[in-house]
Amino acid sequence: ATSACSVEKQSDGAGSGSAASSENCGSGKDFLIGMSQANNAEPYRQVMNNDIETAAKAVPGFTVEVADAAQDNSKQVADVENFLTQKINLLIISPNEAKPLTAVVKKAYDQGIPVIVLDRKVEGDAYTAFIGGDNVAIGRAAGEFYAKTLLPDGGKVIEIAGLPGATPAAERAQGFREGIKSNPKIEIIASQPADWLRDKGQTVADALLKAHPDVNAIYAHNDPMAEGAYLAAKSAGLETKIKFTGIDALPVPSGGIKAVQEGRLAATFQYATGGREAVDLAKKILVDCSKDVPRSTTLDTMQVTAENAAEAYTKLGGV
Amino acid sequence: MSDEAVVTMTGVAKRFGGVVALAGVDFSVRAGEVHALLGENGAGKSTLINVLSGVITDYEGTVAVDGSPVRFAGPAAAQAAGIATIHQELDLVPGLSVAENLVLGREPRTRLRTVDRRAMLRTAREQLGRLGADLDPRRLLGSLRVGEQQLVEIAKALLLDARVLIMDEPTAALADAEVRRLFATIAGLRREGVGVVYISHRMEEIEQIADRATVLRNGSVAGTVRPGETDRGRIISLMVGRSAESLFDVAAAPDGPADREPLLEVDALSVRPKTVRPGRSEPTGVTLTVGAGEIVGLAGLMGAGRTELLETLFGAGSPGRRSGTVRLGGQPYAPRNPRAALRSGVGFVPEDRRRSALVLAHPTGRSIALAALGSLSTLGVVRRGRERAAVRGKMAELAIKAASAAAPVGSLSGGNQQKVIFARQLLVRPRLLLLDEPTRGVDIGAKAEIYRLLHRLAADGMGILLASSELPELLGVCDRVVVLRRGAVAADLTAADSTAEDILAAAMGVAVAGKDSR
Amino acid sequence: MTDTRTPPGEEVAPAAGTVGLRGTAARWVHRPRSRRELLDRLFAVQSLFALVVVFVVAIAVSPRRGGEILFLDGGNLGNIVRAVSEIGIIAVGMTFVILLGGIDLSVGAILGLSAVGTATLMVDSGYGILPAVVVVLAIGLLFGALQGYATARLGIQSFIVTLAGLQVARGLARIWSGGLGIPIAYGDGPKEAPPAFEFLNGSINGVVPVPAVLFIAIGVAAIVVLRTTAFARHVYAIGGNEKAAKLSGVPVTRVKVAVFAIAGLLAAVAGIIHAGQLNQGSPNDGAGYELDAIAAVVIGGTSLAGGSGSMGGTLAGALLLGILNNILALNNIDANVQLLIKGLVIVAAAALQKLRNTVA
Amino acid sequence: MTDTRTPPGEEVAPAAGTVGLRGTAARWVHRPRSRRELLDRLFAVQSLFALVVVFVVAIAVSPRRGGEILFLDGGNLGNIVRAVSEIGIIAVGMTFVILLGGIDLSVGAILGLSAVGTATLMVDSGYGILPAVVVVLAIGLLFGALQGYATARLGIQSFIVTLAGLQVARGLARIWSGGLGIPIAYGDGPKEAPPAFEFLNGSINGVVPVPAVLFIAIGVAAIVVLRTTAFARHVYAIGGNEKAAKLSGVPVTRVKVAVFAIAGLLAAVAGIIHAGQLNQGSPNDGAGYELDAIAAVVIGGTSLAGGSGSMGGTLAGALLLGILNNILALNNIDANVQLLIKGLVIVAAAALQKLRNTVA
Ligand SMILES: Nc1ncnc2c1ncn2[C@@H]1O[C@H](COP(=O)(O)OP(=O)(O)OP(=O)(O)O)[C@@H](O)[C@H]1O
Ligand SMILES: Nc1ncnc2c1ncn2[C@@H]1O[C@H](COP(=O)(O)OP(=O)(O)OP(=O)(O)O)[C@@H](O)[C@H]1O
Ligand SMILES: [Mg+2]
Ligand SMILES: [Mg+2]
Repeated sequence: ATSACSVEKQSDGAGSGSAASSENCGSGKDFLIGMSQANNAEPYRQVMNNDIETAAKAVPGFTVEVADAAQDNSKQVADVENFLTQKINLLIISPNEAKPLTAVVKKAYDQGIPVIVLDRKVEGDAYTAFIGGDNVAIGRAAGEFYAKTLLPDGGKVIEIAGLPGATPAAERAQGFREGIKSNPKIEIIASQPADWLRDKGQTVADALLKAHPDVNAIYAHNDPMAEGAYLAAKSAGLETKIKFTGIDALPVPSGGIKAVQEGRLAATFQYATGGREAVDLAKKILVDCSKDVPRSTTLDTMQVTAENAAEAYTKLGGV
Repeated sequence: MSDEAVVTMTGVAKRFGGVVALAGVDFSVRAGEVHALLGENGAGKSTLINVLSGVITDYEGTVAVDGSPVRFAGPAAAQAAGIATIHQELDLVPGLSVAENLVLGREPRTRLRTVDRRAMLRTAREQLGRLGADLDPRRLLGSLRVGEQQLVEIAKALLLDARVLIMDEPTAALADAEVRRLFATIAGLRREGVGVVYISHRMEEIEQIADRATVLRNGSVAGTVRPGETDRGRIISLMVGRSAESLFDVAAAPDGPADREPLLEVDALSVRPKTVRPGRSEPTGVTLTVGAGEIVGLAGLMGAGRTELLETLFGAGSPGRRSGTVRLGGQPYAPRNPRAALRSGVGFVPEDRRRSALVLAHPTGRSIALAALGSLSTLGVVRRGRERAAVRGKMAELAIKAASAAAPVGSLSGGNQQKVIFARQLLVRPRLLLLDEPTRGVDIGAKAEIYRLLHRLAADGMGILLASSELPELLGVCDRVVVLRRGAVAADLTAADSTAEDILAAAMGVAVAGKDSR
Repeated sequence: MTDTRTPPGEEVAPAAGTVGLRGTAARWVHRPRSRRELLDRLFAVQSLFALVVVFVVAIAVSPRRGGEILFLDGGNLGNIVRAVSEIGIIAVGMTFVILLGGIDLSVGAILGLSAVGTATLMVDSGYGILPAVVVVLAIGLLFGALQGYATARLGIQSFIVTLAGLQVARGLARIWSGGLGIPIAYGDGPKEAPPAFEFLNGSINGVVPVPAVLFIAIGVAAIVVLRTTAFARHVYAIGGNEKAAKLSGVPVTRVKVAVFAIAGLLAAVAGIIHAGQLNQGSPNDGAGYELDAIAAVVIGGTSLAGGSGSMGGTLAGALLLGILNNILALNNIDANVQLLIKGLVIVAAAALQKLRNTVA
Repeated sequence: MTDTRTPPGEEVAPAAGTVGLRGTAARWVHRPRSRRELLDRLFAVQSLFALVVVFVVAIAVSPRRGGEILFLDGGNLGNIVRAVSEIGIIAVGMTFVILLGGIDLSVGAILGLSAVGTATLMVDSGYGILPAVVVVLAIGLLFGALQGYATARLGIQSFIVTLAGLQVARGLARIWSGGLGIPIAYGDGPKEAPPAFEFLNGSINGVVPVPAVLFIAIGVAAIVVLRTTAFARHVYAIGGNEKAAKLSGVPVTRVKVAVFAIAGLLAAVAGIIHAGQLNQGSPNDGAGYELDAIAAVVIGGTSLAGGSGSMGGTLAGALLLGILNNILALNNIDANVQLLIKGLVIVAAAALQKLRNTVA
């Protein structure tokens, strides 16, 4: 049961369910679902959109409209407000940041609109359900992989971090450090941000590899940066000496699973988009009129290595 | 007039890099006198008054007001000390109204510290009225003609109620009537005890109004004279440093064959612009011819449409419908843009050199070669050797004074800048040369050189159409003078048997008996 | 002596026949006085005209639900103004800068810095609202003034100065905040901000959002300043012809410093509002706002060359962009297609603008 | 008559004493001719000078390993040039645009569009290298030319046109790619790109990376073009005084269109290299590259006002930025502090630039 689809139910205290009105549910009706996305420019979020749209197509009566906040908290607030003006039946939101979106999500929820929060929680409990991965856990999983499998005898690790200021970057860093604790011979010798970007990952790794050619592995906060680091190592002739790992494992051609399959990355750790799960939940709320939906679903990560890459790709819906 | 000097400058020196603009000049202005500053282009006149008006702050020597030495930190400080300046280049803000320009930096305030518009407009009307300028102070400055802007500039300086008023070529863009009114104003100021510094290249003006004249030559004082009582030749020789006769051996227009081959034939040319720009007099039914080897003058009052006609002939006029026919060398000629005009062998020297013709920071040599690059390059690559030779040739031919061909055009004196534009046009070997006020702001020596050049070009068979506001120039240089009035031809006169009065009469629409007046 | 150039039937200031006009106070009436001026006036409201067009189109294409035009919904209109309020306030400052002939690329980053400052001071340092606001405004003002000084005194083009300023402000914001957004919780305890600060999130009579009110108030104040003060004349003059302004005794350096200081100050105001609206001060916020603000200014008819333009146009331009964003979103236009449409609208607005200049 | 204004010891065109100077040809030699010109020459290499300074500082502060200066490591130097090659190539096009008196904000987005195009055409549409490259270059050229046309003909400022163009190009890239990067796998099968394309990832003799070679080649070609062609003279003339250029018969519209087309073309070249270097065409790549390119141009001494500057300066400016980025990363400087340092270096370079203009 390592699948990301496995749902871990955590009926936490506020489980009285949603304030969503039930008159508006039932089969055979049309539903407008607003999907407020933080930033389409991140591949992970684009895949999330795609997952939601694909899954929604399979549900008769569902129409999903996606709004892109382009990484701007204010714009995302406006996007949600516009959805409210349009009188959507359900809101799925993947917040850019927690606090700034809390108020507007509450506003929607208080208007009786079921709200499914994806990937990043908002504060308080004014939402119907949360579905997301646990970045600390993912970082920890990666760290444990380093400690036990990748560098059992210890070694030097370079970290290529996400955008400074982004929560996932902080959490993936933190989890990783927890994970490698079990193996004190693993040492993080340098950490530089590359803003989630492949090209920046390459440039940053260029310099870091110069300063530390004896490094054993590079831990990148996402797959594109890991790939960038790989390219840098390749041009330095170090690509076989160094192991690379990423995070995200998107089941798309440009994603990390393919990179593992093709031998560039040693491993990647799935950060599930939760898109399909969200639509399932929406179906339960809107079509099945279910009042009892899980309040919080933490999506497992899946470790993708050469052994299971091909299988993981199809399993996660890759084409 | 008292003998007490209001402003005294002693040993003022200033250099720009390697160029010595002023080499220890003594100069003073007394209350109630008009003190003229004379000199060739580049003699240092503007530099001297820039020191006096606080524009240049890093100079050597001393400036004293009422006997006590001062050192102005900037233009505002000089103004506060009672020194107002009308600068050579028009320095006004096109986006503000006339009134706003007049009070800029000294806006009248209401009790709420906001601008008092009533007071502003009242002042503006008063000031413009003093100059007899018939302008609505609310008009945007940018919509005014150059001459009108010059009047605003003058009014603005008068507004300062200064004790010393500096005028650097205030009449360069003015026609006769305005000049006369300006002189009346100057006379009034002088009675009120204002000291006036007056710079002009027009000797008649100096003789008319100046009490004293200081002649600068190469940054030093060559002498101070009383213009009314001194022979003009002596003043000129002070300016140029040699006898004046050699300058003015410009033979009157060489008489060519009476029936020259017509080069440019304009027949009933009219332009109906797509968008009407106020203040422009587009050509309306203009008919004229310029023969090969002929110099034809274009006369008219301010805004008569000379510039517009030349621009139209060069393909640079207002876009719009044109009617009538123009033939060049017998072929139909209707250039869509300046490029086409140049290709057909027509050159144009525009009237506003800084705005329309030059990039002041670019090297002189490149500026000269710009229009002729096509013939100086092979497959788009400029042939340096050829370019250098061509530039060198033209610089020598026109006696352009520059430190080198690499010196920025902006470092040349006004007259030499004008010659650079000439050189550029001549390099394309035009058949027809259109000139718009080519001697504006050019000193007397350089003017003579330009006239000689024009005659030489004409003798080589070039046709020249010359617009000018200086009647002596038109009568002295041209074979014929075409007078424009509101865009139409008012008269077509033979220069040899016409007088300034004839031209003026035609320009103002007064019929003159016995002349070919329309 | 009559002025034959003036079309008949119009009041003309009595022309001066002789010297001494004193006393013949010409009345300065506020009516159009010639066909040209009429055209001018008409085009002066050109951005307003464009705004109305976009508004009408928005109504026409607005989705309806049960006969109700969603776009016209009171809440929606409030949302629009609230959503543009920050960009709008920045654009007011940007208008001054652009009129001056400059540009300010740093305002978005200053907004981020100010939002962080507001949150940190109130939450971490326990400042009251007033001290926090004052300190943040002072920082914005100072940052802007420094940039103005660099432009005016070192003579470096403002594009470069503020491009560098952008990076510096962003770097400072990240360092100050430790890289993460500082959430603002309200209450009286430690690490809590005064609850009164939440008023930025409220609305007056439950209809008009407070940020919208602030935006409009600042906009109107700016219109008045631009119309009535000598300072504004000096800004136009420097933008139109800096040398002339200098020769006229306009204190060029001082005006430039003041203008960039105003831009910084208003960016700080926007940053405070931003923090209030989002209950958080995030160091990465405001990225790219400068370009939106510039677009609003240009759509509003102010020339990037400096010296000509109006504040009313800027307000109209900001609202136009807000309506555009809103109606595209209401109709669920694909985000990528939205990019295309917005690009084309900006060019169209600028072209319209150009048309005006050619005619006038 | 001698001209006393000319410093002694210099050749001068003989002044006209009498009529008829024809024949007295003054020699126009190409040596430094006065202290002033000497200063000019010295400062002309000012950006080179700054580059050397930064280079030396980098050596001084470089981390060492066993006595070896890491910064000077052959591979590291190669990496630096490779890393700046895309920005550098864009900056070459930007130099033309800025010399013309314009600005191009769209180049980063065109890079993204081109990278997507390259990948899509080769991987999805099965194009060979040459057809794919030609199509992508044509797209970049056309996009730039269109922007040039809008600026030249509609007379809209290039800032606005290209700001809109940025959005349009980005939107197109996202639509074309479906929002996700298109990975480039090499091989002969379907959905695979010709393996030869991987040469962009290689290096010559295992030392000099191919993108670096391309950058240097393009840079040198641009230097030659700018020094020798009539086209370049026209660019300078338009940037210096457009009206004067027009009256001198310079085909202004054509030159403008050509310049923006060149900028678009070079952005497309950079996009192809980008795709090759990263084995992927991602629609979001290249964001903000335009600002880096502008910074390189300005540090290189080209004035944003147009009409003055040099291509050599731009190359030096790009390398300077690359070295700066590299040495900051080699020393593991905090990313936020990096932002501050870069901002200050840009201002310092511009101030140095200004100093030059004041002295000269
Ligand atoms: N900013 C400057 N930089 C370099 N050289 C200058 C500058 N200003 C003036 N010069 C030089 O100083 C000398 C004096 O110039 P100035 O403008 O005072 O002449 P002028 O007598 O006013 O001439 P004109 O009659 O043409 O107006 C000239 O040789 C000119 O080239
Ligand atoms: N209101 C205006 N709008 C646009 N261009 C103008 C305006 N007024 C004048 N111009 C242009 O400015 C230039 C100089 O005009 P100026 O006032 O010197 O007229 P002028 O040369 O005395 O008269 P003429 O038309 O006879 O040449 C000309 O090119 C003229 O067309
Ligand atoms: Mg002068
Ligand atoms: Mg004229």
